Amino acid sequence: MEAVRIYDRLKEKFGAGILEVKSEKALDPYCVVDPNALVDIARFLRDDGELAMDCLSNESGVDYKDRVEVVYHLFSYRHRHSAVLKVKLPRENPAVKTLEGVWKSANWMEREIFDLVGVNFEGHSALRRLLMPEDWVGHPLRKDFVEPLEYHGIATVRESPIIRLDAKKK
Amino acid sequence: MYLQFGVPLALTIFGIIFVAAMLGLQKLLAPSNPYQRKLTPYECGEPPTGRAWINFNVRFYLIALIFVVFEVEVAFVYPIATVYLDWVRRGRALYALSEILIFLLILFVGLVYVWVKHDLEWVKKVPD
Amino acid sequence: MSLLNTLPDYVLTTKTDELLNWMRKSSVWYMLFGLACCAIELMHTGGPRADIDRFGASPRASARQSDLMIVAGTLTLKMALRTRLLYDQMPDPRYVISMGSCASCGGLFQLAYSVCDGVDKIVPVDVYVPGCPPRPEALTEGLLKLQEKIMTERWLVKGNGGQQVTAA
Amino acid sequence: MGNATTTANGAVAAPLHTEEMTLNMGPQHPSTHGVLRFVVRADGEVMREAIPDVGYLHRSIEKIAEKVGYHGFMPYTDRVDYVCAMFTNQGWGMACERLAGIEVPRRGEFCRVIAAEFNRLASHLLSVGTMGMDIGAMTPFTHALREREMINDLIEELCGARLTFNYMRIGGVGFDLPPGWREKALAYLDHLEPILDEYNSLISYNKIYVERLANVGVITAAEALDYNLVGPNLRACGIKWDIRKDLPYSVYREFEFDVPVGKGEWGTLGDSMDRYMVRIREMYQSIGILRQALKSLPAGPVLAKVPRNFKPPAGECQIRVESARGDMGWYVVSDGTGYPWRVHVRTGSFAAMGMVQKLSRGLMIADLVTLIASLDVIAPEIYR
Repeated sequence: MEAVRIYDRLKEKFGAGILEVKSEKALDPYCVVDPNALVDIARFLRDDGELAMDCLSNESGVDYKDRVEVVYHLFSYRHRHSAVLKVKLPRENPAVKTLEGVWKSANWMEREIFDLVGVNFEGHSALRRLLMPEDWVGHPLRKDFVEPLEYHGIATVRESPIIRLDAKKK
Repeated sequence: MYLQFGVPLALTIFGIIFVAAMLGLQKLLAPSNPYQRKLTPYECGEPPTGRAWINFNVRFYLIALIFVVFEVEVAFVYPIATVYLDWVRRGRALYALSEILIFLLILFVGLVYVWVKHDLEWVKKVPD
Repeated sequence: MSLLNTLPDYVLTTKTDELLNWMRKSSVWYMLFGLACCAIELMHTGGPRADIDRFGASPRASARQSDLMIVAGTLTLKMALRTRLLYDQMPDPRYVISMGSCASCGGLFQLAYSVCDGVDKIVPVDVYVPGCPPRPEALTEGLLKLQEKIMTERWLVKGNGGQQVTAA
Repeated sequence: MGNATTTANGAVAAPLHTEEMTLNMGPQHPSTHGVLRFVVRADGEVMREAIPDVGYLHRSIEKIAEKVGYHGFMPYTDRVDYVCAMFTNQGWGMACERLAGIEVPRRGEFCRVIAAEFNRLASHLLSVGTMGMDIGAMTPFTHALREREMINDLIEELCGARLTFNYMRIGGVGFDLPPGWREKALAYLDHLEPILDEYNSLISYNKIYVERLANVGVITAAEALDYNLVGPNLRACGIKWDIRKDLPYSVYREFEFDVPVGKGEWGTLGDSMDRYMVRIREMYQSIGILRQALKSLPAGPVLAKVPRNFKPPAGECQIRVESARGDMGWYVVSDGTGYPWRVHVRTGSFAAMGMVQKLSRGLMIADLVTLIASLDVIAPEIYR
């Protein structure tokens, strides 16, 4: 089943939940979903016989200038079709409900997005930093992330050896 | 008249000297530089957490006990093996063989008992 | 009452030093400390073809039994604290080979926010092996350079004793 | 603590109060295939749970992608999975080609398939070798490394590097096959096949091997899909799914090869032994593909015309490549400038690591080691 027809089915079923469907001039047509209706849409996508999206194959957090987007790539092994859902969140403290209840693979992907992009997933079983050290400040994959100059006494900048060579020449 | 004990005496003296030399040289020549961070217990790179003195599972003790029993058994078989040829030359081969077999048999019964009572497996199934 | 660095420079003492150094040089045990891509090359160096076991370097699992730490791979900040602890827990006289450009100066990950540029910020390094990843032969040459360095150390004779790392 | 009950045969089965040990299979551990850390809560040898703590090799490759241009990011893709770097190269190349709509010449596609399949052989050899070492048999590791060295020589002759190749470019491949390489590669394949049979009979039907691997870390098909397991781990659970066959990309349509699936011959379906055997059988299939590709290699250029400062049109796309560790998803967002806006890679090991905590309940500590080895988890794939 084509992605666009999947989104039409979603539009019939959820109406207001689907904010926008972008299909022309897009390599992977996607549909923007209302954050509060996300979990029901996801559950419908998984349980519906015709769609049967039984695998959340990829979930990524993207930080744009005015918003933070969480992109869900879903895939169905039975019907071999895929769909892309997007959720647009404000930049300050983005929050969305977790999909861990629907697909368990979301657990680690959401922890990584929380760690790197700073999206807070409500209802997540163990939401803590996945990749960065526990006492790290800030979310590195944000566009306005400033690197700390030192961490536990280890300088994160390495002066270029040429400076040392010039000093030795003098 | 105690001449035949000369060889073991020499061996023990040499043993003691050898061990003393090794430890002594180590004390003299090796650098020793213990400081607090070096003496912390090694935990694959992580700072150690929690106490080490906890009463851990009793299975470790039982498995160690069974191991010691059969280790000592092997230790007793060695001296017999060394003198076994003399007995054969003196024509008392059957006596020597039966001697060692009885010793092994008794311990074999112990092994069967431990096997049947599932003490060799880690998770002991209490036969209820 | 250790005799370390107390005796003057006689034939006997320098020759014992050389004997000591020769024995320690030909049995340098390295710690399995593979972090990233260089770890695979470290395995190949310990593997059947470019075998460094013929130089007496056999892999050890824990820091307690090894006297050489080959930092093979990118050192992230999170790993840097553990590396310092592992270095401290190694028995004296200990050496560090920084294998690969990531361990030596951060390599192609200097742009990264989470990578510590160079292991020499954490531990004193004896030999730097360039390459990304260095070939097994390059690492073997690094080990041979370290063995030459071990031969110049002085134990009985007065002078710079076997690296007294201060209580960090 | 607790009441002492006497069992049928009179033995007093008073529950002995023993505390739970919290062990640390830390970042520096011979069996964790790189810098993984497990906080193991164990009662004696049986584990209550092993909580993975990851992030010791997070080299922020995705942030660097935003600083270096499209062409400059290719060497970084090698470091995403350094054991089979050809697949990450191919993934990045295909993502950019799909973004900009570039057509790769046929010979370039063939060179990509040849290099990738050789790399799959090398990756599986390393995975099978280290599994042998994790179970305690030292010699399989040296056998596997000896074969891997020969593959490294072949690939080094092709692109100059042994591990991080940087062989593929956006729009094709960097170098053509050197003269005489084809015959050398075919000769190597004939040499490898009997050695693989010998290795298989030496190791795979060994009693200790089967005892240590069968019925350990069993994953059912439904769980595998729920946790989004991919590649050999998924095929071992009985699901016949291979991107090269089911969502064919590049020139894989033109080759006949079978997709080996776990059958549960040794224990239950989806245990560690199945995962191991799927990898062994996949090696035979890779040899088959390589033979067909090397024989029917077309002539022609290997690299399409791609401008030096490559600026794909704004947009986003996701492509999936069948790497040695399963289907690797590359999600690239471009905003029309010379630097990608966002790159996200979803790899097989990441999903496999997400499952270890659930699988480890009730296992023995030694079984955790074989579980990690059978899932074939590589540290940088988890952390990127």
